[in-house]
Amino acid sequence: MNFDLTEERQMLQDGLRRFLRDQYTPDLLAQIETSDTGTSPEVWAGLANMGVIGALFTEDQGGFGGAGFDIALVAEEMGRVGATDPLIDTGILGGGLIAALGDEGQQAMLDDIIAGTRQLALAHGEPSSRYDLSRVETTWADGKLTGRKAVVVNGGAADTLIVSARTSGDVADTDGISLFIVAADAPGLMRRSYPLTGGGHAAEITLDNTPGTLLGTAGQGYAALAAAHARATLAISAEAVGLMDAVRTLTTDYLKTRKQFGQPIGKFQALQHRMADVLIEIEQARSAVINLAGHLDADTQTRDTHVAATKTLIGQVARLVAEESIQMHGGIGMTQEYALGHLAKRLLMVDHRFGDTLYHMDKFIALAVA
Amino acid sequence: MNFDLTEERQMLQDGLRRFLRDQYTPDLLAQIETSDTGTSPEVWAGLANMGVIGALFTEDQGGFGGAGFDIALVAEEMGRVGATDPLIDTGILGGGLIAALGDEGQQAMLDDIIAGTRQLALAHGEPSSRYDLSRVETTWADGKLTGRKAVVVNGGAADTLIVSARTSGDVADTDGISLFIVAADAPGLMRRSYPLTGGGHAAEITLDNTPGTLLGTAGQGYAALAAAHARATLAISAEAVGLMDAVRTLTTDYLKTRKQFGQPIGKFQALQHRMADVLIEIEQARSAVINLAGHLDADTQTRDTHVAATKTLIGQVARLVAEESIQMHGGIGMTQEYALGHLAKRLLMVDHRFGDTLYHMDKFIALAVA
Amino acid sequence: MDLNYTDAQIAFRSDVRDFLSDNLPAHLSDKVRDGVALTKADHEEWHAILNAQGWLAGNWPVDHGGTGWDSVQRHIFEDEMTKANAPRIVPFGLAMLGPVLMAFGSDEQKSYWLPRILNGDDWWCQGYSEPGAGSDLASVRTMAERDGDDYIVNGQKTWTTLGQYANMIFCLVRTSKEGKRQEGISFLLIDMNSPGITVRPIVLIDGGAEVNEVFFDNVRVPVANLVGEENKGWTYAKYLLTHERTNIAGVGFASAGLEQLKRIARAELSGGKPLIQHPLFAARIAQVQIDLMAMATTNLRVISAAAAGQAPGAESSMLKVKGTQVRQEINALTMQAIGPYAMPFVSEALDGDNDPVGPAYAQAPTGQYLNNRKLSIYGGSNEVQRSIIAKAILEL
Amino acid sequence: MDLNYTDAQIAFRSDVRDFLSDNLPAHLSDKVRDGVALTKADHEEWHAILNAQGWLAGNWPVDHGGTGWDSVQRHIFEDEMTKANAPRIVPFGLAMLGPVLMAFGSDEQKSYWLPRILNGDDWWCQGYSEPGAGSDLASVRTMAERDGDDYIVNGQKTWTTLGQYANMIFCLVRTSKEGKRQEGISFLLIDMNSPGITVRPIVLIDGGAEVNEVFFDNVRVPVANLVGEENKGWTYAKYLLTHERTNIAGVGFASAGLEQLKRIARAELSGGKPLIQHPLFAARIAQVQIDLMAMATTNLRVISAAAAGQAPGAESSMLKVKGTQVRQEINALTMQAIGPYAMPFVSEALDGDNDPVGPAYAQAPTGQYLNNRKLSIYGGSNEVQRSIIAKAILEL
Repeated sequence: MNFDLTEERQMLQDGLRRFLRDQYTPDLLAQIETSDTGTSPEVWAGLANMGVIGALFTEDQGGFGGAGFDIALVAEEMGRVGATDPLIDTGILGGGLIAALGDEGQQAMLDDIIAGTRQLALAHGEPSSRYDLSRVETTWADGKLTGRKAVVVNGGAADTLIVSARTSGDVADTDGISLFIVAADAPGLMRRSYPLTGGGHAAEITLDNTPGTLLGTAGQGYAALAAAHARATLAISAEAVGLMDAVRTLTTDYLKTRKQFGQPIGKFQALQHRMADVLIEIEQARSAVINLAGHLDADTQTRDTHVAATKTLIGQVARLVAEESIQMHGGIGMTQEYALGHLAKRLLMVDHRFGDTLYHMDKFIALAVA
Repeated sequence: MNFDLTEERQMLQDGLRRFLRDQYTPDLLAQIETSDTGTSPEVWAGLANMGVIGALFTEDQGGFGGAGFDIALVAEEMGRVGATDPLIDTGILGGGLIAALGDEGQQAMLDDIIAGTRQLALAHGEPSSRYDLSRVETTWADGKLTGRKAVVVNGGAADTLIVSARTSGDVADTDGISLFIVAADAPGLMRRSYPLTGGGHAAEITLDNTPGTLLGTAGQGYAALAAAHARATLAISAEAVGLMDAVRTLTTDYLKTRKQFGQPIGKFQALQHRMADVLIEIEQARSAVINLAGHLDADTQTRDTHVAATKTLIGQVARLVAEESIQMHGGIGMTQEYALGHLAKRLLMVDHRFGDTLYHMDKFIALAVA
Repeated sequence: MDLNYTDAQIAFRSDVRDFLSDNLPAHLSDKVRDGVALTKADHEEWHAILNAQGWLAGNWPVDHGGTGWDSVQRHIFEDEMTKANAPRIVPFGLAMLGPVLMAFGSDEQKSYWLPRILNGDDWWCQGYSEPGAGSDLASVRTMAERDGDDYIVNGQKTWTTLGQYANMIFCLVRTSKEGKRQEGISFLLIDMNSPGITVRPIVLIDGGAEVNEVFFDNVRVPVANLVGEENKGWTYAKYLLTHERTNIAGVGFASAGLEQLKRIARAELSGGKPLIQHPLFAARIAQVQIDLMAMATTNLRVISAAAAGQAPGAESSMLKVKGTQVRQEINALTMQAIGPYAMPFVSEALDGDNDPVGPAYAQAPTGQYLNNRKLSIYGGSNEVQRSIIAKAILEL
Repeated sequence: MDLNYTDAQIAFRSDVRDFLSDNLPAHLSDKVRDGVALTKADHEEWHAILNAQGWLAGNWPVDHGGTGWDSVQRHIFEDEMTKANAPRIVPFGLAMLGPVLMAFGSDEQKSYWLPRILNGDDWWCQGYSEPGAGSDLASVRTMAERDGDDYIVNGQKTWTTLGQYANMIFCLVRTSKEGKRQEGISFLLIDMNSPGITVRPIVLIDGGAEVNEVFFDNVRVPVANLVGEENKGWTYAKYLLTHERTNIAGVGFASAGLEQLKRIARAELSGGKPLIQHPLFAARIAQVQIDLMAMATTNLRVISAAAAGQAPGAESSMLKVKGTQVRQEINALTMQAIGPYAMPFVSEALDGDNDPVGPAYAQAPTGQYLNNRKLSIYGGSNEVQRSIIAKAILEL
């Protein structure tokens, strides 16, 4: 048992933290917010150069890591600055599925991904699927895809999409889901891209007899989707912990400097005790992320139990941290201009990807309680 | 719309409050605790003399009240001193069922009840029925009852029992439940009486070919049981509000007098704010009791919606008030000798009669959400 | 004890309901229901309709053109308004300034300003808060120095709601630095078109700009615009705050929000079934509904006491805290209900200028959740309310 | 980062498990599982078994007869002990006094008292708390005045756990009123059979009497029983408190409690189905289980840091608060699980002298819930812990 970082990971963390701190200035955040993609190409190139995208892949896949603790480390640092770069979408979901299922030709894409020259998105969720991983209505017939995909994060900027479709079975069956590689400029594909609360962009995607290439075995896509979502859940959970740390630091600093009724408001015991509770819950969240990172490659039942436990706790703590921090800041915490707003919104939106507290509580009950 | 007491009720409240304050001395409580019944015959006689038992019945039934607000008023005052007298069991459940269903001969018992000379108990719950009102396994054959009844409050002291039995239908059907009047010394009836956490006594009752007289129409007992339980739920909820007031007062007084680190602990802002939250919730509980009292005679759906809402809230606030009060008292709050213990325990046990927060939350969802 | 309304009250409710059904334009109630932002013209249209009926000034006496309603009637009126998704009455002139002028204004001020408020000739805004003051309102630093028949005003106000629409602002200004901080404050009416006034919008975390900073740079204000006596403004300010506190619980808003939440939870599917049937989500709805049922009665208890002439005390602090908790929980649940569609931020859709992403009902909840974090911050933060409760009721 | 135990640690766990399976008497583990009170003889029996194995003093070095285990081994040992429902090791001599004597006692004191602790010759209790002091331990008022080769002790201690079984007590006493309050305190070992000592049980709200008041009326104590230097006792007391804080999270207790809760929730029926299938109750179990999973890892992080030689800081305050919350929630859920049978109070059933009312598993939960309210009060209340966190970590 050892909770220290290896030397390599420590170096990656130090370098990445320094890089992000230098890059993610208020100016950059403002610039990103009004950009077309909600991200910065320069930062992306920098991340690729540092090997950060590669850290999400194993050596076999052409990367330098790929373990749960690599993903967690990278994502937590991204969260710490409120970064909006699509590491999850291009790296973990898109790249991860290609690495897991792709044939030799398809695997070749990984080099571009790791080099930062190819953007991906997973077009899986649909307007009425909510968080259900197996609910797919998009159809596949005569080599063509038809259907609608909802809130596809990075869907507007991606040049390559992984699209899920139902090739057999009932609407919510786990069997019968197939994955396809689709070029973003393929015929019949329409995208409406829009900004997201908390940063980044997503797209509504319509497919109308759009050609795609099968990725993996037909009808057998679910297991790989579930594994990719487990990894993505780890990433977003670790990102949330980074965001929590940043929000907490901002709040504690504010409590020390802001004076009211003649003293720093951090001297008021009611606020002290509430901040202590916030801190305790952040430590809980951090431990939950460690649990998931350490069990990412365990058997499916163990992995999914930790996915459910971790994401439930993250969603709960995210709300607590965001709400308490805004409340303790008072009016200034309500303004767009102040740094807190972006971080708090990004933290709140974590509960709206890869299943919310309700969804994962249900999963946990089924896996570990009853 | 009017939230003031009528003059008659104001007088009853004043008199009852004075009487109970004089009677319920620490000595009396200590004496009751070691008594065989967990109650005081002298207080009971006094309550009867004051017309307090009569206030639970309408004029038609030989009483002087019987409305929701009469029940709430009396029960709240009882709660305020942590009284253990079986007003709910003898008056509302036992007496109430006889008043609702009894023939002329059976109704004659009401005079004794109101005069305080007859003790009743409702033997309805069974070892595996938990809070389900329709789950009855006790049988009735050849004029004789056979079965087991669990945690029958006042069951040891009662001279008359109302016993439920299934005369038709499936184990949990609402149809097919019949009620019987059974003498406590009837053949085949065995009682094991024991003290309760928070005061009073209950009994495990075994019936083995025990004779009983039918009360009301055979198989049609459920509606009257449900109505009696609605009234009993109002009573125990109002009692809980009285207990909350008493616990709150004790705690605020303690916070003002107890000094630590050089000042009264009530000056610590963290405790002030938590006590403010406690107070807010007590006011919520008080309003919930008013809601139920005002809708006790409404249509069944409305009545039951308020039963469910009120008892859910009462259970939640009871736990908050009890736990926060013990915590703020520290060590002294853990001791049997100090007045808080009895009140807090009685308050906590409210969630274990007539359905707990889980049971009533379910009911409320079915009645008012879905 | 009687939870029933009197026959007269029931008849009144029926009148209000009929009026709303006949006179509330659908293009306004649709916007309110879906959380679409109202324009200045929308507000003015609705005020004019109410004024024509004589129902615009629910808390004004009849001789000033008000309704003369008691607190129960006002409650019934507000209740029906929210249920019908009517726009709320903009409070600055009607609920805030009006009562102060009636109590402390000169006859000239009353006869000039009060009719203009009813007729919508002026849009008022409130100049109370200043940067860095937070809940400590008495720390007014905006200065007003006497110069002949004018005051010269210098300083800054902030959190000025809908100041971008206003042509008039009522301000707390410092006219003396002597004595206690509360003693040198005056209550001044200022024309927003005066030279030297700059209004700068503050964008909030929901992307909206409903509040503003207002800067005063040597602004000349006629002494005739002083309300009451110089240096007595704190008294008037406190009087205003008390009046502002009616409907502090926001029961109507909460009820309307709960209805919208249930509507969405019936439409959204989770695992193929309506979300409202999900046991854990249903339990969270049930919890807030149960809390709201109790709070509504606490609110009626306070209103009923007010109708009987009792002044509301620290009870309003309790209603503020609980009301905030209930409304914010409804906001949080509604945001949760819309699932992934809580993420898109399409501000144009909320202005009605663009197609929505996802269902129409999914456009507003995230912004409303974020915006309503303010409920527990402004008007005396919930922390300040808890301290008031501890002091005034618990005597700690 | 590696969540796995080393091979050596896995082998150690297996040894512990085998030992417990072979040597833990069923009559003891049954009592622990069902929450039946252990007698003095029960404790002594179990201590003797562990001592024979050489495993009684998990936190003592080998040269004093201890195991020399590191913090991970101690954690594994405690974890297996709780899972097996073994009686906890009575901490007063082993976990509290022992380390103080080793660090600050004279050679005579070490060679006399330490073996007696291992052999069970003495039953120690702790004389720290005094009436009215609460979490303010330095306000010691029990006086020890020097008289020749003795101290004369007068005063009172309270909350003395299992003092009724003890023949020895270690006490904080005041030997000087000079200087700061912390400076005049000494650490004294006192024979409970000395003339002038009276022990009075304090009955707690669960009906049990595990704590006591201890009165000292001119009690003579040989100066030889002074540990370390006179007036330096506060240093030793703080040292002891640090050592007492291992296993502060109570992960093992929580895990055992969660298992018992699930066992009961599978047996209890609600609406004809096992209570554990009730969605709202299952969600409450899930919540506490999720909290416990995270806390167990936080605990391991602290233990692992300790094994690497880092001193635990305010992290133990976080573990104290969260550990308390988790255990108290499990207690509350267990009490809720048993339904109406939470009400009977049959103390004889808990002593094994009477038939239980209702199922056997329903006898203990109400008492345990009540008794464990103490968890957030003693050992520095959770309020004190939050203040420590705010100061030490948040630097507020």
